[in-house]
Amino acid sequence: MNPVSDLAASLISIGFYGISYAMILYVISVGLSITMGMMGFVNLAHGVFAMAGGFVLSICLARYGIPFPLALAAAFLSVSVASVALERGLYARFYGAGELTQVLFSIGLIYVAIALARLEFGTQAAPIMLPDYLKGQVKILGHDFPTYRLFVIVFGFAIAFALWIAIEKTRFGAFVRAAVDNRAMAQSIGIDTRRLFTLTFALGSGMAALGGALGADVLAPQWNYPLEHLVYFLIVVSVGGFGSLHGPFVAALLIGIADTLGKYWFPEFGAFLIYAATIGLLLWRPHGLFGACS
Amino acid sequence: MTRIKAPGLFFALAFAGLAMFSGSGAVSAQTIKIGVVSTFSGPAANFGEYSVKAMQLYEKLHASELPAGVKIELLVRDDGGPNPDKAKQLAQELIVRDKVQILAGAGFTPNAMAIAPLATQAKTPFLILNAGASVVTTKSPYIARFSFTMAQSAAPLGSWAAKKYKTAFTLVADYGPGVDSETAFTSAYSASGGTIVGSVRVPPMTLEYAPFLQRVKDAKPDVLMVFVPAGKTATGLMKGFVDLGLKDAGIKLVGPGDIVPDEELANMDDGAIGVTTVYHYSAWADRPANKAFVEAWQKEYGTSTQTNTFAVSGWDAMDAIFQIIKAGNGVVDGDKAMEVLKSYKDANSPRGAISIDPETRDIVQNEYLREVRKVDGKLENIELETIATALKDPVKDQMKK
Amino acid sequence: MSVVLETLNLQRSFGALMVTDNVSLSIPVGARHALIGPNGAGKTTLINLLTGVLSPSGGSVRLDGEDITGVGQAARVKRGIARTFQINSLFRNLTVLDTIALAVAERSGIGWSIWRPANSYRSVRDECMEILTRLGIADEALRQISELAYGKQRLVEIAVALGLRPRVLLLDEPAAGVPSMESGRILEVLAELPSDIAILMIEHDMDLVARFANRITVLVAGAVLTEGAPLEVMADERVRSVYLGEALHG
Amino acid sequence: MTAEARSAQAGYAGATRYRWYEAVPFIVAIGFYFAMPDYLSLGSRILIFVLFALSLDLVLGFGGIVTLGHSAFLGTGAYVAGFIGAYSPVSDPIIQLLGAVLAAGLVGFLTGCIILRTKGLTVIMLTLAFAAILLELANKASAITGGTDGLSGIQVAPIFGRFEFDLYGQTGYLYCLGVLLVAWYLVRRLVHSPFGTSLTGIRDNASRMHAIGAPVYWRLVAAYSISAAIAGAAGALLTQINQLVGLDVLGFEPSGEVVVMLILGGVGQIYGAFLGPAVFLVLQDALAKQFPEFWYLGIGIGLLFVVWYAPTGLIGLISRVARRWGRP
Repeated sequence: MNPVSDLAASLISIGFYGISYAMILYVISVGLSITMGMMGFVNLAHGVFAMAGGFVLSICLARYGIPFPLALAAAFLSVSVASVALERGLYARFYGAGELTQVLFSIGLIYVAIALARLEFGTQAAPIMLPDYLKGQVKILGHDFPTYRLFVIVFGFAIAFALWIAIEKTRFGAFVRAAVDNRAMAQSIGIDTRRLFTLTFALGSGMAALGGALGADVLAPQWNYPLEHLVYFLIVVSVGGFGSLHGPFVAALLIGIADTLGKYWFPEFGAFLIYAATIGLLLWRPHGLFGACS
Repeated sequence: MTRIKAPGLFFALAFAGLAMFSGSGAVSAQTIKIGVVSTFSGPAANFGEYSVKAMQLYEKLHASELPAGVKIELLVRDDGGPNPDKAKQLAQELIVRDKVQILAGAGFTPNAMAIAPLATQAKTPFLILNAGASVVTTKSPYIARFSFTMAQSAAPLGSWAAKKYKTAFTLVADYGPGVDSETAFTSAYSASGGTIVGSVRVPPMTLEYAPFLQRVKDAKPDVLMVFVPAGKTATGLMKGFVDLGLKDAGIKLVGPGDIVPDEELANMDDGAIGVTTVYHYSAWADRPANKAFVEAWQKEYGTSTQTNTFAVSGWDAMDAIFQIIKAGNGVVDGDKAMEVLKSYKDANSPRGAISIDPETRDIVQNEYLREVRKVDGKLENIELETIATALKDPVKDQMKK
Repeated sequence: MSVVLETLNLQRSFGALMVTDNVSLSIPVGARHALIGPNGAGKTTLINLLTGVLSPSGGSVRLDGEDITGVGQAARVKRGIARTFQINSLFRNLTVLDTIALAVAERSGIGWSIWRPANSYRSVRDECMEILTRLGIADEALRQISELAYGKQRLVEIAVALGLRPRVLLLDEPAAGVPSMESGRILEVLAELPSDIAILMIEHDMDLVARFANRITVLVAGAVLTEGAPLEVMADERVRSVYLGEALHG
Repeated sequence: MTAEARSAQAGYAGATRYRWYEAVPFIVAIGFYFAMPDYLSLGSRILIFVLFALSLDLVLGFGGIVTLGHSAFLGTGAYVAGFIGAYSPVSDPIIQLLGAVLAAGLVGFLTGCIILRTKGLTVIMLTLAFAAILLELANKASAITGGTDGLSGIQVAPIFGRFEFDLYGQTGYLYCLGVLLVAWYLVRRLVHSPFGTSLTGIRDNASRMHAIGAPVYWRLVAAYSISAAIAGAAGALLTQINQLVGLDVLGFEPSGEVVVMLILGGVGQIYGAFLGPAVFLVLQDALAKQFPEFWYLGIGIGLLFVVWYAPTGLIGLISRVARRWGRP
């Protein structure tokens, strides 16, 4: 027995879990970061979309036996489409409203959503039946890793890359960046911000749904989901700096790994570490790691 | 000048609106009112839902046994979770406004503690349907418990585990029930010659157990005792247990029955197979009384729903309430009702023979060793043996000594 | 004339961008000094450095010959430096009177009073009304800021600064966005200010500058291009080219 | 809101004299005591949340600080009053109350010094984080706080040695009303003072307040500490009425709900803090009874309705309606 290699094995294992947890947080939160940054909308109800994604995945898998990749896509698409209706019908009205109104509005939305979720799905968490090819373990360099967690990590990085391409290299992305930087300016140079907002909102909600579905195996879809995990999403967004694209990625990795390692080494401090770290980080950089410092 | 006149009007309306909600009206003297304060919303909504369903089912099936003309009215109130102030307010209103003769409920210990002084002041019998901290029954002479105490399952589990496994690790949620079961397990396990090689307390709402389970894996115990809240947290733990290879490493997962609730098994995956628990009830127990109970339940609420501990608590409590009503011939007097409760016995409860300890007013019941197995493609809690018969609350027993 | 406010080699950079580049200014008592320059020349940054909103990367600020570079914003106000904002920066939900009273109250040290009702401070109210009368907007005292015409809001901006009884007044484009008819009114107001107040004004309108200032500093790309009497500066070729370019852009 | 209405409230040109409608909440509360003796428990809960919302109004409504962690102070007050009642021989409710007020004020001062260095969303996150840390602390220190089982065995003597807390909650109700009356008077004086006016100025335009030389940071810290102290009083009342403290007082729920209640009622107008909790809790009580399992739906739709039709809260709605009727 070699204590050093034992420790290394433990750390690799923990780090792996930390990263996969981080990817779930990232995919859910990145949409919130963009909508908050661009529209300045304090959307506390972001978790509703993540929950919806999880439920859609669960229904697709359990009730209709739809293959897993299609079910993921269905979660993204259905929630995106539904969110367009919400954005046009409800959110758009509160773009100019103050922070407080937006807080109240989104809390109202959370209440309605969790009540509906409870009526439809009951009080228990929805079961997620993963396909066999995502179950079990994969051996890499002598370590066993759970296949699904590996999938989550790969998927998360792929999403991050795809988003980076979409925002940095496309015309749509250029518009989004312009609108995040300066909404009035974007409008004055002829960008249809109304449509841009709707599209971005749909993308952001769709990402949340995708993250909710991807993470459903860990953060089980249950009716009180939007309130239960709200704080974590907010932490990722605020530490990352809202309006930023890579901010949430780095913040999620930081929080995912720090949280996991912290719990491994100092389990007695429970949830302290993550909050203390958040306070420390925000005092050091009040606008988050990648937030606009104005 | 603008005068803001209407606020006053609105206040008046708001408070006047209250009056409309107060009209429960006069009822015939022969209606026995039972107030249930439990949890029907929030993460623990199962607590109240199952108990009340069982109480209603019992009432429906046994209505003919009541003295002629006597009816039962259940007044159900939601405390929303561990909210002692809310629970107290609801109980107080049930007592002073609705004039309930019997109180039942309390999913959470703090809620039970908040209601206890009211039960004493109003001399209203208060039947505990879930809260499991030992101390609860000492808070009022009008309390009788129909659920369980944490130590009732954890202590026999410890003694049993010590006989089969040399070293143990405990992992519990860092809140009352978790700490109670850790304490009871640890002392019973050590007393029977086992060695605890490590323990960790985790935040109650933990979903990702990898870091904690890695610690367990590092310590290489023979057996891991866990207590975490039922539902997705327990599911998450078992997933992690398999994913991190603890199961393959030959570590045995045991715990109080709360970690594999009957109603949640359908949502758990095969990782739960082999989990061994000690509990006072299983929906799959083959006692005739239980089979009848489950059959009646599924006939009423559908075959997709399971009976569980909350249901059996509600069922037995309703049986006791019927005895109180029958003994008083339709009249409920607090002190007399307590006498009935203290001598309450039922050899034929779905969970086996139970009684109320006249001294502590705590439940006396059997504890069963169970294992999660797959039967016809579904997970079930299969009772293997009765490892404790007519067990009193071990904590109170110890305090006496 | 004794110097009240001066800067020595003042520098400020944002990253690699030098927005204030070795600026040395000296404002004597009673000065009517204008600071001009094209957009982005760093004029507002300079005011922010003088008032302590920003801290300089190098150099120093002196008041009455004393180094105040490290002194905070509030303390500088206490020592007599007041400013107005280029874009109206008022309290939308307060009345004109309250807006000015806030300044007067801070100056007279009652801002911490938490027990006596604000309206019982007669002297504060009287002083506010006196300032408003001087600026000719006493009629508007009880109206909410958000209901006021833009030009009047500019006057309130100045009134707030006057409420601080400044010795040095920094005006950031006091007539910006005001139609030329009304800007005359603002100029009148400025002309009536006590002569012992030193005024540094940022302004684009060369007409206004010519009527107001007895000394002009031209700032380009953060650095002082030239400084001198109005006629002298306006005759300067470099200034003309800068302004011609600006005019073409604008 | 028109200029007249605004100036009638506070400020240097404002009127500080009392208007008849300001007495309405208290008249209603006293009327309630006599008219609905069976509902005093709900009534006390409403009064306590009014007090809590009033404390929040000071920072959120007047100071413009958005917080989702105000339960930190409710909880501190509740636990400190509980500690005094459970572990010291002092069972006098007034002393317990004062102890809670001081402790919560102190915690407010210490955390405020840190939190108020930042702005906007960061403030929200920091308040959340501090409340979460206090909750963890209370959970970990279960030896003295009782953890999730709650802190019990709290001795509360009769008020002034004469009025005992009774089953019907009469004493408790009047006691809460008395404390609320005192707090309301304090807050009203504060809001009408130069300090209060400067808070409004900071809320509307902090950089302007800097420019007129106001010590913005310290003003906010002071307001935050006072608010925390009042929230602590609400916590102490909760403890004394229940003679038990549950961990939930430090949870996210009271923080979130009190914000909802206040915005529902209307921020920055004192009386919104009276109306919001009353409506919210009465609705909750009624809906939870009709549909014990789904009152969230009702509350949610109610909130959306208010946001949609009454963005300035119910008080704003009422004054709009009043104006329309007042000037046909």
